[in-house]
Amino acid sequence: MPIVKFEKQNWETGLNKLRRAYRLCGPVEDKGFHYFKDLGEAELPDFGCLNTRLSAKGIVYPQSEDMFEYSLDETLDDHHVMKDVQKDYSPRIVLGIRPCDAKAVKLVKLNFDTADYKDPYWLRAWEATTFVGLACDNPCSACFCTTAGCGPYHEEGLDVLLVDNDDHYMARVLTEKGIRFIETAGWDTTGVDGASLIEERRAAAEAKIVSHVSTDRLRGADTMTLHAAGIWEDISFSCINCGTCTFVCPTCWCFDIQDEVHGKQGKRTRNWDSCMFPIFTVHTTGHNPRGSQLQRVRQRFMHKLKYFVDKYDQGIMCVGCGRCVSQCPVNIDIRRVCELMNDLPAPDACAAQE
Amino acid sequence: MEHMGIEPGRIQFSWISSAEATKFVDVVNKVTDAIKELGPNRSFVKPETKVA
Amino acid sequence: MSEYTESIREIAKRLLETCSVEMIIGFRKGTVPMMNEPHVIRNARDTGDLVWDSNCGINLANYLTDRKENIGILAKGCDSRNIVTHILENKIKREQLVIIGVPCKGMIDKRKITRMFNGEILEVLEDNGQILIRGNGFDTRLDKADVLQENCALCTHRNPVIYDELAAELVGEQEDIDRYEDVRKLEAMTTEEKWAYFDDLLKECIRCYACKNACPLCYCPTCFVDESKPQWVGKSQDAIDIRTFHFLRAFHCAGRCTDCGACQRACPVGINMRVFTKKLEKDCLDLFDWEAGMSLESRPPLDVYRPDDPDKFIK
Amino acid sequence: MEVITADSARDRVEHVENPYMPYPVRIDEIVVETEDRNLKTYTLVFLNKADEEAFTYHAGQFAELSLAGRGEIPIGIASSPVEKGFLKFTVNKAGVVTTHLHNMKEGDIMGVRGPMGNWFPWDTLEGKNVLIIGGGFAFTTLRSSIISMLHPANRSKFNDITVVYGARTPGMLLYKDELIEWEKRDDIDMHITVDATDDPDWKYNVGFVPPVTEQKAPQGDKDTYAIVCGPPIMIKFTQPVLEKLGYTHDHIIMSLENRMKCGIGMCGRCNIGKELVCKDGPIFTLDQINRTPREY
Repeated sequence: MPIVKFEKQNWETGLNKLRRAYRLCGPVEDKGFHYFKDLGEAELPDFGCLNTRLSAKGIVYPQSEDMFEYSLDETLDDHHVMKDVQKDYSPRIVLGIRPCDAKAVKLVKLNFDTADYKDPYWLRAWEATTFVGLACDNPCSACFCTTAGCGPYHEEGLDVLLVDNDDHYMARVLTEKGIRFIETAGWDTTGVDGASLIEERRAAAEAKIVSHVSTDRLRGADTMTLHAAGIWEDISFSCINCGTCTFVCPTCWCFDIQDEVHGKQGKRTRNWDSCMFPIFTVHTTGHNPRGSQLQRVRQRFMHKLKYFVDKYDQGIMCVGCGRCVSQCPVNIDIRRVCELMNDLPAPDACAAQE
Repeated sequence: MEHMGIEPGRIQFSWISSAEATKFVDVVNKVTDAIKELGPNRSFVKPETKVA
Repeated sequence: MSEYTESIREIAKRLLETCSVEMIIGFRKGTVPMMNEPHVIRNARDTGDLVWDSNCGINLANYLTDRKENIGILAKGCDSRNIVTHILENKIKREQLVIIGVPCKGMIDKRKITRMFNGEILEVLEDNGQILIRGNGFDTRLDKADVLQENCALCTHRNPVIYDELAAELVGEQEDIDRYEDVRKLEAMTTEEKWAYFDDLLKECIRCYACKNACPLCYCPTCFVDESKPQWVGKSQDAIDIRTFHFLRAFHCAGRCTDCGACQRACPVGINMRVFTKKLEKDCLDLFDWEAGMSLESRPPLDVYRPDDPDKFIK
Repeated sequence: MEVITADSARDRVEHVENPYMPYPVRIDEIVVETEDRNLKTYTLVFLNKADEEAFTYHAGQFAELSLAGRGEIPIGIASSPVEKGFLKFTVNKAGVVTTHLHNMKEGDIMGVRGPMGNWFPWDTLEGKNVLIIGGGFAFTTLRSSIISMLHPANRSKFNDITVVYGARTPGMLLYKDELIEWEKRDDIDMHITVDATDDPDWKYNVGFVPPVTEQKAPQGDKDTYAIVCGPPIMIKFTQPVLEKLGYTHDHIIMSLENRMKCGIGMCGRCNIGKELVCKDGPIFTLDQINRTPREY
């Protein structure tokens, strides 16, 4: 893969050229936190942030999104018939997405792009987007990406990986989309042999990661044993059933579908949902298969660390971004839970044979 | 409501016994007149959901 | 306040060993700086896990709702007032509880401290009214008084109002505190300014409901935001729906809120939704001379009638 | 036995377009099924002929009924693939969507999205004895199955067909005319039962489904499969009866229900373990269910 180099002083000029062909989006500070936002005229992404408060998943998968519109006016020919909503799927660039968030997009794609069904909203937004990543030289202490199948210089899901190097950026161009990004920006790029430098920097960044998880025994663990294990009361006691962990998580994808009517005009929308909410699974009869806080907390961790592992064979459904760790209001820590699950002794041989 | 930016006077309270029919009519008239004078509420309305 | 830890462990151990309670609800040491995790101890030999410092801001009354066990619970001033409210509202029985009062010197504001530094904070310790902060590229000391949670800085009820045991000597209450400067500022705004202020306040809300779920008052089996028959509020990220959620939630706390700060502390995007509840709190104080959860003997203002009610419509 | 998952669904219609888009349909007929008027059967006709052709399904599958302005609800398909030109759904009035549906009238426009999920393992059942056990209003996809199996083109594919179907009272039985018709046939062994009745003319069984099953059902063996659909309490007491009769857990087939939204395995709420009830199910063998957390 080609590596090119361009001066930082030309960054803004390049972005201005890109604005003519793309919608730009990047991290912007607001009231002390960074969020991915569409960049206004002349607005620059702030690459100084450690990471954004919310993950980048909302770029491809907005928290609320219209699916259909319809009319209930029976004098119209097509009343009560669902119609597609016009959306902007013109090309877009996400600047400064961290490698963890990019890998997460790839994991989420497993859910929305299947052999049987394709989610048109997610896929079209994804196809329209070029992911320009920013390598992570100052990982946070809550990050555990290297043991979660990712890393500060990880390339999966990215079209370009930018490495900040003093007065210039090194860019590892990974895809066709990435080539178009570099060409459109018109930077004065020199092909360089930066592989060894990037490799060095990667090793240095990875060495800074202080948190780890062990996942080696999850795949082989018995689902029913994990599910019935005694660890869950201790893990779930403090949970207050808010959706913070799932909403800040780059890999959580659950959603709800809602109809809303104003006068005779209606819309069908979908909104992020959370397995932490009691009504997530409640039946019309009132029966709730996951009625207790313990059951819901267990579902979240079992989904990420066991069901997903078994279903897709692509590791855990977590990229180690550390957001849920640092933002959980009651400090439930997935690193601790993962260790507990991984360390759970296998059922003894006799029980397994039964 | 007023604290978060709704014009004063949109919410009114009254205590009317089920026996006080005249008072009820009186109060309803006064309230409707007062609200008509304020005109339609422009801020706290949701004519259509606005999402992505 | 970390010196409280030893005394709390001793009391907890004694209560469990003498079978006075089946469980102790307290805190264990957190896994990230400035966080502790609410924790339950059921066995006397585990009481060494309990800790107390300036990072115990979660309101533990939240964990009592409808519990059947006999419980020992740690209670700061605000926790104790919410326990009183829980008892008054029949969410727990006084006889079930052994309240371990923890005279409080205030909790530190994680978010405020985080914003003071450019790099990441790696370790926070406390030492005699000072907070020691070590991070990427800095190592510094701050006066705790300067980094208290907003509600703690304005707190006038640091001592538990109800307790069976005490983890330490009672502390002096803060005096000459102007609790409502922010509310008065808002009250002075024009209608349009108020509207714009709340628009800006709420624009980051992601409806994770951490505020309502961290609140010990929000224990309804089905919250109005979840109710579908009828559906009271839309579920999307529409600004009006978000505002409806926040101000209706605040109404449900009228006359019950102790300004414990749990909602603001829990919010992942840093919204100060206390500006809703504080207005109601101030009104309750001004109109009815009422502060929530101060005594088991008096009924809250919304469930009593008084001939001298200040509102004229009710007469 | 063949593991029943969507992966083995060879001839599924792939919705490459927009799997959330319902086909517009018209309510052609509404029949009140039960004396409490809480169950109505809707016959739906596609507005576009092409949609009808796209909607190829198997007995045991479900679809999302879509009501503009109210939402969607997953309902088992009660009509059979051998019945052409319409779809039938029997709907219990329970929640927001179904209550609104019960207030709709013939001629109204609504939507259908599907077909969804897997189906009863018809390939495996070929050449076998089939015992069908149903209770209450969980008889919809069983009706679909019976109609399909009795169809002249299909009947010879199966050996003995035995049906035990029960409801609280005679007035609560679904599809009464058809039940009586099947009762008269000699190529299906019908055992209709009610929990209780004061009707002196009632000529069928009285008693709960489990004991009636114990008396009337054939012994289980490797060539006999049981399909069980009904309320949880019926399933709970039927399972030991079937075990006693010699049915192994991989010969007991059940249809699960869970709260669903998307119906296509994406919204994430209906899982039991790693299986999604909407896409990997709703049909599972008891053996499969045993290996899954019971979160349904």
